[in-house]
Amino acid sequence: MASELARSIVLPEVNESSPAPRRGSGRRLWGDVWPKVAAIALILTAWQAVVWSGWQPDYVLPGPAAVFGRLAGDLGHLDFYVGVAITLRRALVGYTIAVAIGSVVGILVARVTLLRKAVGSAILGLQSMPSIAWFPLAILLFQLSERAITFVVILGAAPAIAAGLLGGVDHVQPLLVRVGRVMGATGLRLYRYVVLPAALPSFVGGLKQGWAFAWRSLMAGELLVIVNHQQSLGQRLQFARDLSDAEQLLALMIVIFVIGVVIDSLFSALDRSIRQRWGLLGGEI
Amino acid sequence: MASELARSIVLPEVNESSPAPRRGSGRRLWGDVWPKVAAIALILTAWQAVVWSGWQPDYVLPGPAAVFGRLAGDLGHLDFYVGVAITLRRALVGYTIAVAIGSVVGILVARVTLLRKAVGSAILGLQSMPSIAWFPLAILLFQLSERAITFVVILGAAPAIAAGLLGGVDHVQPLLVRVGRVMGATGLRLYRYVVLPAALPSFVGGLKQGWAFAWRSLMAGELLVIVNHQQSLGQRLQFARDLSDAEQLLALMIVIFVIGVVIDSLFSALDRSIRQRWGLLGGEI
Amino acid sequence: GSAAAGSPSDDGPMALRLGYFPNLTHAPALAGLDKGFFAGALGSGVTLETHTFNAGGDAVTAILSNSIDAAFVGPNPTVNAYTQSHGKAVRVIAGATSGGALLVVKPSIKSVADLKGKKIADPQLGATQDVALRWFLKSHGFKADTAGGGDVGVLPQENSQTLTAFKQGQIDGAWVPEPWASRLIIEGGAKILLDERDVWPQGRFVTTNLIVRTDFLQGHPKRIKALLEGLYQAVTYLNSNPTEAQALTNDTVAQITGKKLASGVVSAAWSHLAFTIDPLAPTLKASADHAHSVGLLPSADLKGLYELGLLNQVLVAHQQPVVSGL
Amino acid sequence: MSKVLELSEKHALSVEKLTMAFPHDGQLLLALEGTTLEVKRGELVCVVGASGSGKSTLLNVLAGLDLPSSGRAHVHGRVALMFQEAALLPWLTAAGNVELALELRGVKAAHRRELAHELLRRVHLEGFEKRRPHELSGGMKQRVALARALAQDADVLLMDEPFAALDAITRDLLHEELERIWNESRLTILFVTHNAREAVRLGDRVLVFTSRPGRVAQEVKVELPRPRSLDSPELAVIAGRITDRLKHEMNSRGE
Amino acid sequence: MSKVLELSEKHALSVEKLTMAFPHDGQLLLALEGTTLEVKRGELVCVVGASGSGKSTLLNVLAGLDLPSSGRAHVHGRVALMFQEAALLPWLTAAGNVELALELRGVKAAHRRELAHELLRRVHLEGFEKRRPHELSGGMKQRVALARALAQDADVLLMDEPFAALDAITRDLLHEELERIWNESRLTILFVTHNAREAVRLGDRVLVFTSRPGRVAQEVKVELPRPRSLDSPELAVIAGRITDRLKHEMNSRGE
Ligand SMILES: Nc1ncnc2c1ncn2[C@@H]1O[C@H](COP(=O)(O)OP(=O)(O)OP(=O)(O)O)[C@@H](O)[C@H]1O
Ligand SMILES: Nc1ncnc2c1ncn2[C@@H]1O[C@H](COP(=O)(O)OP(=O)(O)OP(=O)(O)O)[C@@H](O)[C@H]1O
Ligand SMILES: [Mg+2]
Ligand SMILES: [Mg+2]
Repeated sequence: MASELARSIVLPEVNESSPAPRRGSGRRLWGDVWPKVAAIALILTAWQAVVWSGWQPDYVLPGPAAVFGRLAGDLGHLDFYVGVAITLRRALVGYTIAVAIGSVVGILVARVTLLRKAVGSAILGLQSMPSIAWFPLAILLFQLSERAITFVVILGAAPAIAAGLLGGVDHVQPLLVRVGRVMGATGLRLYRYVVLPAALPSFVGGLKQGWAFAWRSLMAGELLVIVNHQQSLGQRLQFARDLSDAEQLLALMIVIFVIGVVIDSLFSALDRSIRQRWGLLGGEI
Repeated sequence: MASELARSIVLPEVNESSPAPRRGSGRRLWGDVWPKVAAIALILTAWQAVVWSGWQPDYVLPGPAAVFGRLAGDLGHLDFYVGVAITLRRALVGYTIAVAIGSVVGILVARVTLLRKAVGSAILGLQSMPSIAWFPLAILLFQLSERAITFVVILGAAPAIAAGLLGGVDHVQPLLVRVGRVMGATGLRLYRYVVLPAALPSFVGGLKQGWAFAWRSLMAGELLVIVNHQQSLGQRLQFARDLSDAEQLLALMIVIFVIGVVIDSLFSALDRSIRQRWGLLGGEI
Repeated sequence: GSAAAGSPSDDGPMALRLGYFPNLTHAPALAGLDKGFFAGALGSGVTLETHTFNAGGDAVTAILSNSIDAAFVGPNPTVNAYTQSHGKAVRVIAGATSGGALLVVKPSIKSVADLKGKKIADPQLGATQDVALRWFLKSHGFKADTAGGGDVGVLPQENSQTLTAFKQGQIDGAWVPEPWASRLIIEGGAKILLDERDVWPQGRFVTTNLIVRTDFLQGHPKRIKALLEGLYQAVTYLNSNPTEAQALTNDTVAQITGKKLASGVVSAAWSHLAFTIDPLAPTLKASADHAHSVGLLPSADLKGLYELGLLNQVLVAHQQPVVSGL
Repeated sequence: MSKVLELSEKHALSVEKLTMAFPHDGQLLLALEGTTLEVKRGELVCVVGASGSGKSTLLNVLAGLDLPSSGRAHVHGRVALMFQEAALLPWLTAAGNVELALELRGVKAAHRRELAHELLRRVHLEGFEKRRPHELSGGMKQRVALARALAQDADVLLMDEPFAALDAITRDLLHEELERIWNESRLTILFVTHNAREAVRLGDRVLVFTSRPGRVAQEVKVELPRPRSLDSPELAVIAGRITDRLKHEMNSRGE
Repeated sequence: MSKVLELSEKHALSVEKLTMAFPHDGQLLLALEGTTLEVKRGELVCVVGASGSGKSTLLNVLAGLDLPSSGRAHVHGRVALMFQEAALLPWLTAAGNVELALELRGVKAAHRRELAHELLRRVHLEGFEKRRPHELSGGMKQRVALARALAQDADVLLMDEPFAALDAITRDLLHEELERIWNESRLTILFVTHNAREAVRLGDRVLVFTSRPGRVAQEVKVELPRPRSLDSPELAVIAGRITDRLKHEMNSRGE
């Protein structure tokens, strides 16, 4: 070690470790909740401050009070819930099918070299195709039916899901795959028992992105078929825009945002349980 | 081992390994290219077959010849290239800023527990907000300028990029983090030298999804600011749709698709180089 | 009516930001810009900045948020801009286009009575044509609910989609503006069941008018008057040179949208349109009332919407009859 | 085919002029060069060699995981490989890892749990069935990997430094256990270790590898009666000879 | 503070009634219970213990990576830890891994390359500087990890079975190298191993751990003159005593 590595002179430090404090579950919950509450309060305050500053007239940028008033008004109508329910149902149906298709395509492309070479790079091409480009095809194939909407949602979400899975499979540790092969797992069994579980974290990431794509495609797709007066969220959003109704638009944005947050918490729970299993939790970075 | 594990009687198998054949680089290239060519040929044939079947009149579903004729016509005009260049410039500018913002937000949310609790779940909420919802805000903040478009693009892409980074950081092997900590890396240095490199694969995945979001947001956002004589792709797409011009729409879809494939090949190269470094290549799954 | 005295800022160099759609129904705007009528009338002190829009909602958002000063828009966005801003933000200062909305149907539908049980498309729930269609159906004793049911199914959807759906036989007819009506006729083989002009007195109803921000109007009356002078010339030009005007309009639209309409479509559409600087205020009011009575929109008080003093000054200068608001 | 079958009566494993080159930086690194060896059915053969002499590479080729650059490697029957790293699947518990091997071997679901627990008991891990790999110590992981390899119930067992992370006592116990299992079945074992005494303790023969590129430098037949004791002087003598040879190899070729 | 400074003159490392419990399945598994030990500045102390007896847990706590359930662990000065797994960063080359440790220690860029190569030479890995971890053999990885730990140039070096994957000869060479480095600096080393002879070969003292929960069962002062030879009979005698004690521990507590 000699001279090159001569230790720099440091005053002795004391690294002292003492037991970690334990907290009650009530306090833990509060610890999870208050930052969110604070963030919301902060945003509302800022928003209100901008409104009060008179930067824009209130019909262009309405204040929180007006928007939440409007939202409360919306929430007071059964119609509104029916509309949200319609949208959510469409989202779930489209998303479920997209998950199925995306997974199968993802596995096939990952597994079959020929297929990967043939269509692997088409995935991002498909993903970057805006929903409206599919509208004419959707109508051609499914006429003016809900299925046209579902079609657009699937085309939006499935590539992201396939991409997530493909990325996960590509980054599986080769050692684990070798373990599987040595244990006699080949072909689909190798996938089922080793590759897919190992790719799960990335797949969940893809599912999350897929949801966002599905949802955004749906918001556009709901304008394809306006079947009835039970206004879906996408329609409402478009009408708010057509009517330049800033209050309504903001109220709807809040609804969409909240739905996104709720869905996120589902994915987060899934992700946490995976990380728990894999022993990726607790190591505070 | 005795009775429970008594080996099933199998005829002796012969696992024979012999040297892997080597191929010339010309043949390798061809091996990469022909599946794509075959896929394209297949799709064109199917398309042409559908058109010939007379399922739909040609003004609803034009054939490949008509569409490629139209595309060739478009490609013959300087205008077209100018438009594509404008769109690409906007995409790059918006995307670059989104990468910067998304990365910073991703790191902050990953690193600062308080921030994660406060806004972590807002990311999917933001991601699922359709671009059109941002239009009024974009106009408010930036008037009818290019910056309004950029704003919409950033809001589309940044959450996906942040989510990719966040997911990557969450799934870094704790052992590697511990190695970094033992070597004296704390705080930002731990991130710079250990966490971020380890999260790179997932980050690249996020970048890819972010690009798709950016691009789709751009296609919508380009309708915000329409500059005469300089038709961006988003505008062309909208006008093709407004005019029910199926030929033009399909030609544009091809252009968008090709751009997506080209961008994908950039990301794929990046991803391959990462996998190469990490030793994730070669282990045929 | 406070447009008499110009404020000092009304003389210096300035910019006027004008919005319009690349559309046949915006021909006065297109001609005014392309033939230089606006620029000529405004003089060299005013830079004319133009913005093209695709949707009325965006144009209104832009005008409400002070991103543009004036815009050619349809009656629907006009009412929205006025009511959303509690009657403050905008004023209608002139008309531009009248007519150009038709009910076209499959040839098998011979009379209004045949509409029973059919599916008719229109551009958008609560839009002018939607209101007109529902009003028309109601006055002919048909029931049409907003759920697409009733004696006649009303299906609001985008115009481009309507064309495809009609060609495929998914709908039986549509109440749409030009050039869609003519495209449905020429490309889709539809025939005219009703020209909306027939249901209005004197066959005129507002399709496009010119709105301006109230502040801008009060701050720059001279400029607005000049703009109106330009518009007057543009409308006169359109009416006196129809053939040339058709070609010009088609060309300008093509410059923006990248594709010319079939010339047959333009001339057919042209015959259903009329260009007039009269904003036809009563028809806008009537349409809003109809919307209220078919249960689509809350009743709106549009009393202060029109501000036609400057327009009338221009008309008087050209020895034309003056027009009136509400 | 008949020739192969005939061969297989005698040899469980045969390697002929095996060469393995890894490309790096434009050059080729020879991990194995012209390696030739044979293992008879039911034999327990140990391989010792310097670090980096290609032992793991040889096992990987034999397990069919890598293709050699040239030469041939035959294995007759089903192969199990215990990797140098424990290589447990992180999303499965200790028992789950073993059960997966059983499942892939075709053991009915009803038996798997019981069998897995029995195997874990044999490697002295009762009570740790439900733990996940990250909750196990280094030696425990390696023992789970051993249980998993045994669960495969293969004809040929390739073991890559299986007891490197174990203390002397546990290692002793597992030596006995492995010997017992090997005695009871007609299992063929190729056992890589860097511990000459362990090699002599277990092997019918010990193959000493040259330093990189790896080749069999010496073959030592161990004719001591079983069970042998790690501490017996006869064993120490043979082990000493092997160590000397290894030292000679490393000095002559440079490491 | 002055008391601590005073202490630090004598002790580089002190552990007092350390207890570490891991929750599992509603129960607590005690990995360490009431462990107490002290290591003087410049001392080289070896720890032997059964698999799963909490050795790695102890080192992790000492390195400040984990918080104990109760008790105290002091380390005076900067600590380096060589993990039981090689734990190389997979995206860096062998040299890159070492250079990172140098960089984080504050070594100027100009010197890093040279120093890293020198350190790799010391662990007998010249020529492998540019290889990435997946291109190295198990023993090579462990040697890179050693070089990286040395690169940290810490005051206290914690080593968790650092030579487990090495053949006897390479291990011998590295024993000498480690002894030399330790001699030349005032480095304090806590060396975990499962090899009693290695412990006696290197340690001033050898601490024998009880089986789980780990505690110091016996302290053996090794007073043989240095340099010692692994094969010397005196060493074998002491190692034998340690092994016996270990066996006793494991039998009495059950493992
Ligand atoms: N995937 C690879 N790419 C490049 N080189 C490799 C690869 N795998 C092994 N090598 C090289 O081959 C040589 C032999 O490696 P191998 O792992 O077989 O050694 P070993 O005998 O098992 O050593 P140890 O006892 O240290 O585990 C080493 O020099 C190593 O660097
Ligand atoms: N993160 C953890 N979660 C739960 N249990 C753990 C964890 N880490 C270690 N243990 C348990 O603590 C005990 C001691 O583990 P440790 O790794 O310290 O053993 P060790 O003495 O290093 O053993 P070896 O010689 O096998 O490496 C083991 O029973 C292990 O199962
Ligand atoms: Mg090896
Ligand atoms: Mg350990």
